[in-house]
Parts: sequence; structure tokens; C-alpha cells
Amino acid sequence: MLVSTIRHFKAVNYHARILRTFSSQIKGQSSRSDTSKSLSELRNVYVEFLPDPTVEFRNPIREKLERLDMLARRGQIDIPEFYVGSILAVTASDPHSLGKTNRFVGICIKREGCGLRAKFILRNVIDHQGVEVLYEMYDPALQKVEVLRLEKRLDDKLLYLRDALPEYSTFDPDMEIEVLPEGSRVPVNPLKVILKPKPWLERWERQNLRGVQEFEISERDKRRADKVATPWLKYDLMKNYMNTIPEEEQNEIFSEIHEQLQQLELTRKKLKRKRSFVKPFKLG
Amino acid sequence: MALSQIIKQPTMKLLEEKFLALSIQSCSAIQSRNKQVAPQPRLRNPTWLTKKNRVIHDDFLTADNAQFVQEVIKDRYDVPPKVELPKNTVEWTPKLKRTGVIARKIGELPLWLKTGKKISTTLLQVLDNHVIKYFTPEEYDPPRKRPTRIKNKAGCLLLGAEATDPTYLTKEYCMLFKNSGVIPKKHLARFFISPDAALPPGTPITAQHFSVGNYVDVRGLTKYRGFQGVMKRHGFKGMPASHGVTKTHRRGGNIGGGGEKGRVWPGTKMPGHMGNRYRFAKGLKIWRINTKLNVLWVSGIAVPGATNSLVYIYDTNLPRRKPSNPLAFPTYFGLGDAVAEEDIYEESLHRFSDPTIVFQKE
Amino acid sequence: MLYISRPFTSIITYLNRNIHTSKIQCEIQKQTRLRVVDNSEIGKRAMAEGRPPKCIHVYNKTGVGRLGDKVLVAIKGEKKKGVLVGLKQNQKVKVPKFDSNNLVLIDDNGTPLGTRIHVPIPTVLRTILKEKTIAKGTDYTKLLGIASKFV
Amino acid sequence: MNQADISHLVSRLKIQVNPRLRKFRNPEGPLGRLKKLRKTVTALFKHERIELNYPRAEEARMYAERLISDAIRYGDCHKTTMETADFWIEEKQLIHKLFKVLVPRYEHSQTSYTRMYRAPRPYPGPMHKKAVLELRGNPYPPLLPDFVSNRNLIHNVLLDEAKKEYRSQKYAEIAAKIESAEKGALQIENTASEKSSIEQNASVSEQKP
Repeated sequence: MLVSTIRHFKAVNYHARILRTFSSQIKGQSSRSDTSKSLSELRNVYVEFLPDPTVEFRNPIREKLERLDMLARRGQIDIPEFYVGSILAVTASDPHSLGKTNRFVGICIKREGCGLRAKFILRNVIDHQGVEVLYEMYDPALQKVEVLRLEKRLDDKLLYLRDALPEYSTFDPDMEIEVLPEGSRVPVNPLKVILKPKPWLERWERQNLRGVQEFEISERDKRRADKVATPWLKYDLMKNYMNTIPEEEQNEIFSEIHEQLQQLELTRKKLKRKRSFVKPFKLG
Repeated sequence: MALSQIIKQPTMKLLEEKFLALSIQSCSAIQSRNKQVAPQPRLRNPTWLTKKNRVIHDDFLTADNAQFVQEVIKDRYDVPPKVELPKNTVEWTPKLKRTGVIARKIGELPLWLKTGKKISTTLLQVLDNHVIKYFTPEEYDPPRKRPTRIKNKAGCLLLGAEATDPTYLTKEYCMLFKNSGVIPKKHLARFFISPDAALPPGTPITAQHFSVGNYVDVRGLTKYRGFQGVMKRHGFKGMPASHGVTKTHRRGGNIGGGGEKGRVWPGTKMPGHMGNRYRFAKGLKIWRINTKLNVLWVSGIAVPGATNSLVYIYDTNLPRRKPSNPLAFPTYFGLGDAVAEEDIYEESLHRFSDPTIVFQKE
Repeated sequence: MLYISRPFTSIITYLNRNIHTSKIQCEIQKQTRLRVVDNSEIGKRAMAEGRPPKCIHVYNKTGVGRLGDKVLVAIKGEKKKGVLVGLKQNQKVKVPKFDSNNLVLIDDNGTPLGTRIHVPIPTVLRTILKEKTIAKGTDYTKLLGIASKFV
Repeated sequence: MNQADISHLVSRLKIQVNPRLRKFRNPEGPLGRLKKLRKTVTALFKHERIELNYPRAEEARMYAERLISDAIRYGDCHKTTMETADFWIEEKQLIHKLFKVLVPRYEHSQTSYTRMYRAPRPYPGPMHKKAVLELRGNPYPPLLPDFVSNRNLIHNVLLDEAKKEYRSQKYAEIAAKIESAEKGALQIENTASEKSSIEQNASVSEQKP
């Protein structure tokens, strides 16, 4: 017993030593103010570079190889910053009509997955018909991903747009790019959508949606919603810890790929300048 | 007169001896009738299955001394062993059997083909494999003696993987590595090979032992799922949830008829322990190799075992997936002038650094 | 919105009949209500009356309709054939998923009954219908000609 | 493959975390489990050293560590942290202790905030494993004897001597190597300077082997 506890103590000491060296590295980074600032921003822009937090699936070598592949793909196609609620236009080469491309404009209603498996869903209403398309971010057949309007919404998922009135998910396919002023923060659209009457695809009353106008539900539904609610989940500190990657580890990952990402941003800026120069010649 | 006294008499002793001899003879006569039956297996473990881990006591070493112990280990093992490459190597032919490698399953990733199709692959990291010992067919003494009808005798190659701190190991275990000159390894595995494919101790084996486009068999320990019912263990359908069904929703049902055959037949699928067995995933194609980190991308996500568990990779024995081009035999030595690329891709695979796929008219 | 003027009970029956709330019922099988999206006379009238066609057979081996499958429907007391051109089910990557189960009516030769499809149809149908045409000997690709938009 | 949740940042814990949490079956469900654990966490903050069953100690330790690390990270002016502390600490005066005593105590700590020992099991008695859980820097005398002055243990003495011998040998070898290398360099220099004459060249080639 005694022996094991002492060994444990030693192990803790060992970890502490590692931590100390690591934290000193981090401190060294934070002294360069611009770098540390961009590190904190990176985690929002490039969420999919963070690995799956499930412990049994993690392996540092696999994660590293995955990041290298992602960076290699990002060198070929500019995948801009976007969030759930942003309006995107995705151009993909079409294997069903050879030599042609397929462009789809829509609002991003969901982002899921990490690494090479990152995906997003776009939704639009075309000719009074709701259409949704699922895209993979690192699919080599994607030719261009444009952000037409960069904004966030009040919720993490906008799946309720399927049950909302169609005008909330109708967007013009020939929409112009709305340019945000340089250095401004990503705006949050406080729009509250109106849901159609029941029946719904999901029980929205159970999901604490913020971007939905208040709707009437029956006493029975309310009771049932209260019954399955889990308001204590935010207090389960370990569960939350296991759903996320600790900040130290995030910094480790982003400081490793920071340079390449910076390089990609620079090329994007150059391209943007070029595009804005060309713009006057385009006739609408 | 007591029986013992009778036996003591010389005549009786003679009689007894004769009787014993007779009985032995009769026994051998019975045995000679069953000549073709293989002899009973002898329960004897291979020589390298010694006790591995030392019982760790806390020694309260001073920091200096602990450092000194590590220094000695470093001095002893830091120099890679000098290996004389086998001189008279033969060309590879499909009948020759090469060694396999010890690897680790490190996860699953998608890859895309040039046609735009997505395939899922499993990543296997080939660990720092070194040859520890080679047993010739005569030397290798299998626990079960086979009848002499085997024509192609196989030698046994002992590989070790994943260097570790020898202070945690027993002395007997460390002595296994003495002649090879490599640092004691955590994992040992034997591979049966053709005598022509023998390798000298200390030879490193890397991921380039295999080449892209070929097929491999992967052996691993499946995940242990404990005692499971027939629905999970054998994929039975179960029984209806309603319509008068009581208490038999997930049960197997009937296990056999009555009458003359009224017993449980061997091999009947029933509930029991599931997983925790060595299983093969056969005929997996190698799509990509990273030579720097020694990682193989093989097709499919059905490699047995959990992520971060050990697997053993062999050249496939499926007759229709045997390689057409000669393999690196007995292993890849890296003797050529050209430095291998960091990433070797299969031809039909899209490289992530390639430009976007455009589907053109033929 | 068409049915708001109707009595309350009829709204309920319409909704119960037409809107499936569980995932499994997004499958197209026998008794599934579909939406006609071409401008054929019979289809237009059936949709306007609030009596959308009902699938009574799926021409494949599983009995579950997938994109591009031929189905037999009961519409306005008649039996007609049609091709599924849009599904509610979750689809593969880059294949669109629609808010309704869309159907284009065809005759036995594969010629569409209408002259125009007024909703977008998935481009993957080009490949699927071409393959089916070769396999079955009936020209299904004619309906691609009357499509107004591809997604 | 799930995306990591980045809405609420956390610091890395300095203890090893079990890959799966224990269920602690409870009629109240998962909330009952938390209520059970918070009793232990409150007791730990109050008494600073407690003895209890091993599984519960291990589980409560993780929650206590998380609570302290969040308190250090976000401070007492952060609403979410305060609410969490309010949930986890049943005796409300201990919330002050968390932010005013424990946070300053562990602010610059490089190791874990708690320490856990396996405790002896009462015999005869239930077969449960027991543990002692304590906050670091508590006012009680230490549970384990001090082994800092272990230099005089016999194996350390022997190792010291071995070290001296080994190093002297090693350095001697290195010195010999350097000397020989210098000699070799000198020879090469000589050859370079005397390359012009053929005779000397021949002599060098004799020396070389």
C-alpha cells in the first residue's frame, strides 16, 4: 500500500515536471501578443482541427497525420471561416454531367465531425421546395466554398428551420458577397423564427431554442418536456471536461500548425485583393 | 502367509517380473494398433515466454542515482546493433513466406480516390521492429510434434517491438535480447517463415517491408464484450416485441430436436463470452504508406481490436490476392540510392496536395 | 395554407396522412403518400384536391423506394406509374434531400405525362436513370428533359 | 467523430482521469449521482482530509479538482463558475473558503490540488477498498514518513561508488579517444604539409594502417 502511494506520488511529480516545462513554453508564446491573440481566435475559425475528445479513439500520431492532410487540402482550396447561420455557396465538380460544376447556395444549419470527416449541411428553398445538401469539408471534388454572408445565429444548430416558415430559409442563389469591414467581429443575428404549427419533425419544445419565437404548447407536452429536461448537466464538471479538449492541449495543436495557417490566410488576402480589383469589370 | 512374504521369495519375484514384462508387452500391442494417431501434445511454452515484469519495489533512489542508472542504460543501448546483411539472398517467388511485423492500430481515416469516391481506411503504425532470434526448422521445437509428412519446413523468426526501460523487466527476459544487441522490447511475436527468408538478429523492419497496392492479413485481439446474448453475439433476430410474446424477446429459441438426436449439438450458437479472441481480417489492400512515421493505410474499418491495440501484419495468403510484382525479400533494407518519398500513394488515390478533381469527358 | 378554410377535422386528417414525424416513415413503401411535381393534368388535380397519390407498389426487390425508383401509385381512382425524383430521407454526401417525397408521373414507355417539372431535381438522377434505362430497356431519361432545374 | 465543445474552456487537470465515469446507480438518476458526490466534495473542502470508499473517493477527487481549477481560472466574478460552486458546495460558507483560501493556495501550484492514498481495510469487515482523500497543504501532519534523506540507504551508497568508478572509466576512455583523434589530425596535417614530396607520402601510407 505504502509503496504504491509513493509511486503514485512520484508519477504525479513527473507529470508536474512535464507541465512546468510546457507552461513555460506557453508563457513564452503569450509574450508575443499578436500570436497569442490569434491562437485564441484560431480555435473558433478552425474547430475541426481539434480532435475527437473521446479518449479511447485518440492517438497523437493519427491526429498529426490527419492535420497534415487537412493542411495539404487547404493549400489547394480556400475554405473560409464560417459558422452555423452563415450563408455559403459551394461549387463542386459534378460527376453526373461531365466537365460541369454544380453550385448550391444556402444557409449552414449544422456543422459536425472533426478532422478529415468534418461536414456541414446547407439549406435553401428553391421554387417553393426545401432542399438540403450535406457536404464534406475536405472532399477533393469541392472547387470553391464562398461565404456570402458571414454571421452567427443564436443557436448551435438550425435544424428547426425545417419546421419554420419557408421564408426563413429562402435565399437568392445569385446573392452578392456581403463584405464585412476589416477587423470587425462576426455579427450575431438575433432573428427569431416562427415555427409552423405541429406536427414537427422533432420535439422543439424540449431543446431550449433561443432563435425561435415563443410558441404555444399543450400542458401535457410541457409536463413531458420538464420530465426529460437535464438542467443539471451543466454542473457535471467531468462530463463537460470529457466533451472538450483542455486549453493547454488546444494551444499545443494550434501552435504546431500556426505557421501554415498564417500562410494560408496571407494567400487568401492576396486573392481577395485581386478579386476586388477585378470587380468593376464585371457587368451585372 | 502374508502376501509380502510370498513376494520376498526368489521364485515369486521372478514370477512377478515375468508378469510385469507380459503386461507391458500386451500394452504395446494395443498401442501398435493405433499407429496413425498423433502423439499427445506436450504442454511446453516457447523458450521466450519467461516472466517479463519485475516486481517493482520503491527503492528510494536518490535523484543522482536514478539518473546514473538511466545513463548506464543509454550508454549500453544507444548504439544501434551492427547487422551483417544476408549475402546470398534469393529472388522472391510466390511460394516463399516472408516475416510479418508487429504494428499498432492507431485509428481510422477517410481517403478519396481520383474518381471522387471516398474509401475508409485503418491506420496501422509499424512499431520499431527488430529481429531478436531465428530458429531454424530443426531448432524450432514445436509443442505439438507433427507427423513427418510436412514437406516445406518453416523456420521461426522472433521479432520484438517497442523499446522500453529494462529496469522494469526481469533478468531472464532481458537476456533474450542479449545476442541481438537491441534494447529490450515490450512485445515479442513469432513469425513462421521460409528458411530463405531468415534474417540476422538486430535487423530492423520498417513499414516499407510492405508495398503499396499489395494485400495483407491483419491479426488482432478483438474487443472483449463480456457475456452476451445471442442477438449481439451471433446476430440472431430475437422474437417479436408483442403479439402475446412473454419473456422471450431477446432469446435464441429452440436449440435442437428430440428423439435420437436429443442433445445439444457441438457448435450450437448460444450465449457466452464475446470477443477477446485473436481474429484475422484478411485481404486488406495497402493504399498508402508514410515512411517517416511507418504508418500503413489499409482498406476497411474491420481490423480486429480497439484503437491503440497491437496487431500483427502478414502477407496475405488469399490465393487471388498474391502480389504480382516481386516483394522486398527477405525484407526492405533501404540499400538503393534513391531516398524514399515520405508518402507513397496507390496510383488510383487522390493526394491531398493535388488540385481539385474535375470530371472530364473521356 | 390551402386547407385553412377547411373544417378543423379535415386539417387533422390531412396532416396525419401526409406528414411523418418519425424517421422510419420517411421511407417510401406501400401506402406512402407522395407529391406530384410535374404539370400533368391528373397530378395537378389530385394535388389541388388535397388527395395526393398513394404508393401501392415499389418496383425493386426491397420494397423500399430510393431515388430514381419506379413506383405504382393510386391517383384519382386510377393506377399510374411514376419515378421518385426527391426524397425526405437523409441522403449521401452531395445528394440533395427534400422536404417532400416528389414524384413524376410516367407512362409505360417512360414518357412523362406532364411537360414540365416545377421543382429542382437532383443531378445524380442523370446517372441513376441512365443505368436503369440500360438495365430495363425503357427510356427513363426522358423526364430529365422536362426538368426546370438541377441541384 | 464528435467535434470538441469549445464554448467553455477548461484547464488541463493535473491528475489522471478515468476514461469512463462511474455510474453509482441511484434512484434519482444522474442527478442523484451528482448529489451523492457533492456531499463528498463538500466534506473534503470542509475537513481537508477524509477517509472513504475507494471508488467514491476517486470519482469525487476528479470533481473537486475540476471545481478548484475552474475557480482558479475564472475567479469569483464569473457567473457560471459561481453557480457551479453553489451547486457543488452544500455548506455555503465553504464557497468563501474555495475562492479566498483554496484559490490563493493553489494558484501557482504545479501539481494536483488533492492527494489520494489507499487506506487499510478493516478486518474482519466489508471487503470494500478504502481510501484517504486530502487537499494538499492541509494543516494535519503528513500520512507517510519522510524519505527525503535516503542517501544513506545501502543501495544508494553502493550506487554512488559504482557511479564514481563508471564515470572515471568513461571519462578516461573519452580522453583517450580525443587524444587519438588529435594524433590523427596531426598526422593528417603533416601529410597535407608534406604532400609535395613523394617519399614522405609513401612513409605516411606506411604509418596509416
